[in-house]
Amino acid sequence: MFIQQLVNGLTIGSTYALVAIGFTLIFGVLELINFAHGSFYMVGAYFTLMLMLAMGGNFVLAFIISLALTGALGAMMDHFALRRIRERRATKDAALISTIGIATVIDHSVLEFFGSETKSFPAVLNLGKITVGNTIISYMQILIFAVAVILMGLLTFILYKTRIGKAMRAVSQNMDAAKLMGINVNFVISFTFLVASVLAAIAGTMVGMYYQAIEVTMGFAIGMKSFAAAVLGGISVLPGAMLGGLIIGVVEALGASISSGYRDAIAFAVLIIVLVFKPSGLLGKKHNNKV
Amino acid sequence: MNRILACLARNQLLISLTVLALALLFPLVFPSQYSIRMATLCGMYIVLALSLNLITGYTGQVSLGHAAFFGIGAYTAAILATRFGLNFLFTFIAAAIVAGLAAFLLGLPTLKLKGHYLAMVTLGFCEIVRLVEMNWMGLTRGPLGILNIPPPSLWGFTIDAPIEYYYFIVALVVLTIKLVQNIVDSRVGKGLIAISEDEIAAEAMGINILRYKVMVFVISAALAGFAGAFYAQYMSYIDPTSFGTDQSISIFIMIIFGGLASIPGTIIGVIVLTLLPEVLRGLMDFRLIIYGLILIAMMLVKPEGLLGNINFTRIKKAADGKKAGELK
Amino acid sequence: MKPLLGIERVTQRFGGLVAVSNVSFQIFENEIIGVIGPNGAGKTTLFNIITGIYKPTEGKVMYDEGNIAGFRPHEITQSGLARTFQNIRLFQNMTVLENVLVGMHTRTKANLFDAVFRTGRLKKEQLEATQKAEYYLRLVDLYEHRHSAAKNLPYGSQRKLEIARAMASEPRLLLLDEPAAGMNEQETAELMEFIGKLKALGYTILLIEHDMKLVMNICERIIVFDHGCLIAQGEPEVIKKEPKVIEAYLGKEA
Amino acid sequence: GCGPASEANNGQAGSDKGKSYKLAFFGPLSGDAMQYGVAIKNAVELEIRKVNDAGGINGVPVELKVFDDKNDPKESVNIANKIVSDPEILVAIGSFTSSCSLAAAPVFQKNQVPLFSPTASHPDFPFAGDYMFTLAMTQKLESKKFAEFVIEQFGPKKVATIYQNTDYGVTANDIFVNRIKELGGTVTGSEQFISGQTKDYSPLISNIKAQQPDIFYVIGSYSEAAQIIQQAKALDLKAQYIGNGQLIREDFLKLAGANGEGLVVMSSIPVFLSSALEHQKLSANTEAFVNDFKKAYQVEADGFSAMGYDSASLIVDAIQKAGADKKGIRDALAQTKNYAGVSGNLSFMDTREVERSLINYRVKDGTFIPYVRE
Amino acid sequence: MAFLNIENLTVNYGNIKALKGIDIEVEKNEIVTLIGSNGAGKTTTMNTIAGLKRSSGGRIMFDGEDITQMGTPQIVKKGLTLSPEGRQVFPKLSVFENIELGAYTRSKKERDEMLEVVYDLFPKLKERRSQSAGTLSGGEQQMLAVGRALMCKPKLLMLDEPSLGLAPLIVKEIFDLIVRINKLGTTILLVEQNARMALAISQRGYVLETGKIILKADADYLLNSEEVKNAYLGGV
Ligand SMILES: Nc1ncnc2c1ncn2[C@@H]1O[C@H](COP(=O)(O)OP(=O)(O)OP(=O)(O)O)[C@@H](O)[C@H]1O
Ligand SMILES: Nc1ncnc2c1ncn2[C@@H]1O[C@H](COP(=O)(O)OP(=O)(O)OP(=O)(O)O)[C@@H](O)[C@H]1O
Ligand SMILES: CC(C)C[C@H](N)C(=O)O
Ligand SMILES: [Mg+2]
Ligand SMILES: [Mg+2]
Repeated sequence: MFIQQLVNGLTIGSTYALVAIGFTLIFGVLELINFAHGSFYMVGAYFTLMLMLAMGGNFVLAFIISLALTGALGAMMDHFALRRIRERRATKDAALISTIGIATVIDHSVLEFFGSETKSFPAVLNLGKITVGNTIISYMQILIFAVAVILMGLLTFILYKTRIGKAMRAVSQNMDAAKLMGINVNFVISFTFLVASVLAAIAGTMVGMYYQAIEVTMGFAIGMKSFAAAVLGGISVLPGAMLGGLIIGVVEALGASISSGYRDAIAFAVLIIVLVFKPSGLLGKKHNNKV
Repeated sequence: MNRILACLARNQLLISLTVLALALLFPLVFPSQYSIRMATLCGMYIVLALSLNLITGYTGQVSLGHAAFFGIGAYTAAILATRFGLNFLFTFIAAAIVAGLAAFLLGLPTLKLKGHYLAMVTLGFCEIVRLVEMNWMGLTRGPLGILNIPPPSLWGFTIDAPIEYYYFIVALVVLTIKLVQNIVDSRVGKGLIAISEDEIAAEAMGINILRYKVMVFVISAALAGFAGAFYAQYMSYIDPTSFGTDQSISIFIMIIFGGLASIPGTIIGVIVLTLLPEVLRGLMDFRLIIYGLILIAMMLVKPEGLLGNINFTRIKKAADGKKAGELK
Repeated sequence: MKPLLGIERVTQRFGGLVAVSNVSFQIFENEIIGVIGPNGAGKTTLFNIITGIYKPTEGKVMYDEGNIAGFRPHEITQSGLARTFQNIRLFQNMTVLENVLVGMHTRTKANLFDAVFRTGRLKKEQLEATQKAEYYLRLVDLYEHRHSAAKNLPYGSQRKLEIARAMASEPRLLLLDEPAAGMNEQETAELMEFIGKLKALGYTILLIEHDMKLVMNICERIIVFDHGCLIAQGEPEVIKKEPKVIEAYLGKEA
Repeated sequence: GCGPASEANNGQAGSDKGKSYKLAFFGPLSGDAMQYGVAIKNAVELEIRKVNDAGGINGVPVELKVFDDKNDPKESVNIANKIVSDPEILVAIGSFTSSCSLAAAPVFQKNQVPLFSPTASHPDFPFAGDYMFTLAMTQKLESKKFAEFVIEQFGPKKVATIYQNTDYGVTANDIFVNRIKELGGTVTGSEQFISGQTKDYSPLISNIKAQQPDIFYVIGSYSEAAQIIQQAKALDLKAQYIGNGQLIREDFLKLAGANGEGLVVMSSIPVFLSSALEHQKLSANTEAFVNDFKKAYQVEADGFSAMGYDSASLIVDAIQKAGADKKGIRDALAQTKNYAGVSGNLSFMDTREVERSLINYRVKDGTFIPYVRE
Repeated sequence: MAFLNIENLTVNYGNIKALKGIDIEVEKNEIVTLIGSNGAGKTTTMNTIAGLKRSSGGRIMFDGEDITQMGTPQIVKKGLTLSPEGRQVFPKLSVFENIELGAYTRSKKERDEMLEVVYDLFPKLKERRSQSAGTLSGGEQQMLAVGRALMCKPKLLMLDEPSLGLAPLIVKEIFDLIVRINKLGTTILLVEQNARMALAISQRGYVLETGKIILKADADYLLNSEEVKNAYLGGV
């Protein structure tokens, strides 16, 4: 039973981690809480499902087109809604409100087009499950976990080892200086949004497949949890997002098995307590800004 | 433009009095229950937004959990009024005290956190409070909410008619504005703004940062608790759904939209954002899409908010200074 | 005579790096002391220790006979020390005047109660504070700009504003971290004169500077750092000729 | 989405200036319960259209004001205030859930405006005041009957429940669980979830699984129940799954897929799904309603819309008797006895609620069929 | 036409006119110094040339091309780079990563080449290559800023107060370095408070006062002009 709850928790946690990674990416580059991230996650899942239904069940093609569309949407969001704010050197709060506006527009457009009812997501991958003693683990759970780990690794590689990754990190700290290095700041940021949105779409589709259902509101709740996960792990540290997601998931599952009503409260309480003792999150580096 | 602002700045008192007069005359011009109700809710949101502005606008600490204190106030008042039949002096003051106390307990260990870490903590706190409201059936009746909360009454006089509520909230708004204005204009207020600008420098100027932050957090929460008490007794019904993170975020949007650290900005921001969905009601299902687009457009055109970056006191001083210079 | 400030065997480590290593020295009332040394020698770190930004790994900071090592910065300011920052840290969006008013924080008393009820005490104090602030601004020649936002001042003026802000807390000991950086020679000369005036007003001053003309002209005593260690200390004439200092810092011709 | 939720002003009523009987409808027309709300609204509009086409009530047309409360109680309080501030509105129909109806109730009661909910089943609702009516059998009766049915069919077994943390869910669960215990069954545990918060029920299901119940009762909306059942199956929770009337929708079958197979659904409201209709005989007026509804909206009517339709009909009748007099309408409504509604035979008890008999179903081969003991 | 040719450049900050129509020419392989007191507009000039600040009038030509409307990254790619006032290092990146980013527009080979040169010049940076730049001392950050600007092997290097906060020994080294890279074919535009040393290595100089060029002459002339001495060189 405990082991089963652990497995449950790790699965929920992997879905949080999956979303948190994209969230963290935007945060790391722009120090921006992207409130629209959950909406991209939702819209990615909708694109995949709707395209698949429209194309007679060709999942792979639908998935690829969905990633492209969601990614493009993310880059467009930056281009049309955020770039100008940035160029006017406005506060981060303005950009944050803008992302809330974008989330509202996306959510309600989807609502308008597809309705608010839960949509069933056909079981595309029928992978089956394994039973170990009393514990049941489905291959889909393992897949979600694996994808989260792989994406985290891939992104860490991009951020730390590639040219554009280094540019991303530079942009986050000083835009003027980054321009002086010859970095095309707007391109780098739009690209970051593109990557983050693609990640969101992957997560949305995977989670949709796992629960075999998607709905318009799916982004909000998970958005909040993945924000919590990112912060718990130490914002802008990718492995932190992963770790934070898993911890929140496990705490939540174990908490739910004690008191289901307070399940989220327990997860958030743990988060607050951790931050009191470790103000920059579990893996976050304490930056004693030299004066 | 600058001249207009200077003119506005110089006639602050006159303008304030005009606005107040307009507010007082409002129900006579728009007597429908609906408009009075909208105006009353606007007033309540102004109190909430001004209180959030104290901690987020002036002190620079992003709080995404303001609805928690609003809710704590509302529940405190509702429980005291329904269970013990206490009059509104007690319910309102108790609401403010309990909310302030909660802020103290939360703030003391967490207000040392920076930026988004604090945002997350406050957001999480809001969620925890909502879940307590949702699950502590014995105290809050959980999702059933508290019904039939009596209207505020004192010494036999009961605030009952919509118009009485309206004047009551106008009075609360005036008090809140005065309170915030006085704090901001004082030495304490300067300290708060300094903290929002540069914590290390502020500390080096001898400001006890944590104490100031906790203090202003408590005041801000107490005001929100006050607004909560009003809400509970005005609505006569409360349930946990009114105090969730979405509510926190919409208060947050209001203060950014109006302009951080600006009292007139906050007031205008609240009014615009409260009325906007009503005005757009004709667009039916599209109205929230339009609402979102307006938020985005606003941030593109004026990212600092409607009246952000406009400090009337400073403009006035500068204008006065210039005038004095001309005389010389 | 008792020292105003006594640094006793202070060490500061950052991970493996020893930024300040077992340093001791004393400062007496109404002295002007210069701190010099190569880049990264530990001068600013020393200031950070004295003003409570860092808690030293080892050692004591005796001020007025008490050990203030590990006190919070605001407590230290309260007790009569004030500083400027090497990397300017003004309240960028506040006006020049407001910056100085914040500097007076420890010397004004109005509390929340006074603020909320706008008591007579508050009004009186506010008036006095403004007058005093304007006095400081006249001292550094920024009175004309008192209503512009600090961030709009040019670099050199920002430095002067930092000094005015530090003075506003009425410190006994003023710590200036590279006050002349970003000033041309003419402005530096003016600054020297100004610091001389401060001494006449009774301030004790500890300053870090790389401008040797300034240091050699106005400091009564100079302390030299290298690699976290105090390698020499004495009067300018002596320091100028000290081979260790020439090698590590001044270079041959200076 | 669904057609525009316009403020319907049907027929040629406009020509007769100012003279009309005004009614209000409010319910969830957007948000998570929108499907239910829209169906009810459509049925109400259907009836009013019919009345107006036939010349109105004694020649006076009926006008309907429609409001969307998004299944948010505070929104319904707002709407209630808006409604009562218009003295011409005689009766309000709404809302769908108990939470919204309960929140709005005091406003109507205080202003002496009858509030007629087609579906609110919280036992407290009728007690909010004598101007409150509901066409649902309240939980006090319904959930009790569910429990009795379970014990009768499956014997005094081990029962576990999972329920939605709302007014409706909490009471439905409490009453059901207590009755089971009274009847000698064991309740191994009850898990609650908060709607919209998460889609992952596995921790709760794992808990339940560890209790090894024989019967697993799910109280939630059709989409939540579909998810819960799917996840329970994935975790190999072996038990008889049961649910209630909310689940009787095509969409539930679609979402639940093969996992729905074998589910037993207890209901106090009728079902008109074509799959179920094959096995059922309807009364003439019910059949007419089902056909009209389908013609008007191209979707099948459900039990909730039937209740909405009946609400409107009863109110029209009452206005016929009492005219534009709120108190009179209230009194006339309270008199309702043995009314042959499309959702069944309706009589208000003293508490202005109705009693209904259970109609139970089983999911078989992807359709609902009337339940027979196996 | 000169290598860098600025005509009638005006720049505003809101209502403040920071530059009121200035003309500057820098010939290929020259070192030109811009002096002026506090707030004269030196930094504004540099930032505008680099594209960080938009001009409100006038024209900037570089290497025969109009760069007035170009974005900073494009200008940098053309071979014009700025070591900005106030250092502007990337505080959370390591020293090495900062330097490496300096060569963002260059090939890996060129990067490695220049890395040697910069490390050679500032051994301190090599020693601290994995420390995060934000924790360097003021002077160390200044070295980093200059080193980073060198990394892209610019055709024209603009330095805004490169000696700020540096110890006397290092100041000398910096000026030696400027001469050295100039000899290797890099044109230099310099803003310095240390006007004496700056003019000593320059061919020509401009004096900027409240947004206007008030004097333009050979460096030797400026060094000996009484007017300049009194206003900027501390009167000696
Ligand atoms: N917070 C910190 N973390 C790590 N290293 C630090 C930190 N603060 C200072 N250092 C290191 O300690 C050394 C001393 O720095 P400090 O700022 O005191 O030098 P300084 O003497 O003021 O130099 P400068 O004249 O260049 O300003 C430097 O090598 C610096 O890199
Ligand atoms: N962001 C800004 N907003 C408004 N005014 C500004 C801004 N930046 C600079 N200024 C003004 O523009 C003028 C020129 O400033 P600039 O920084 O170019 O001077 P500078 O010659 O570099 O001075 P310093 O030697 O102090 O660095 C000054 O009057 C300054 O106040
Ligand atoms: C949830 C629905 C079945 C409506 C339910 N009867 C209620 O009272 O809330
Ligand atoms: Mg230093
Ligand atoms: Mg400059």
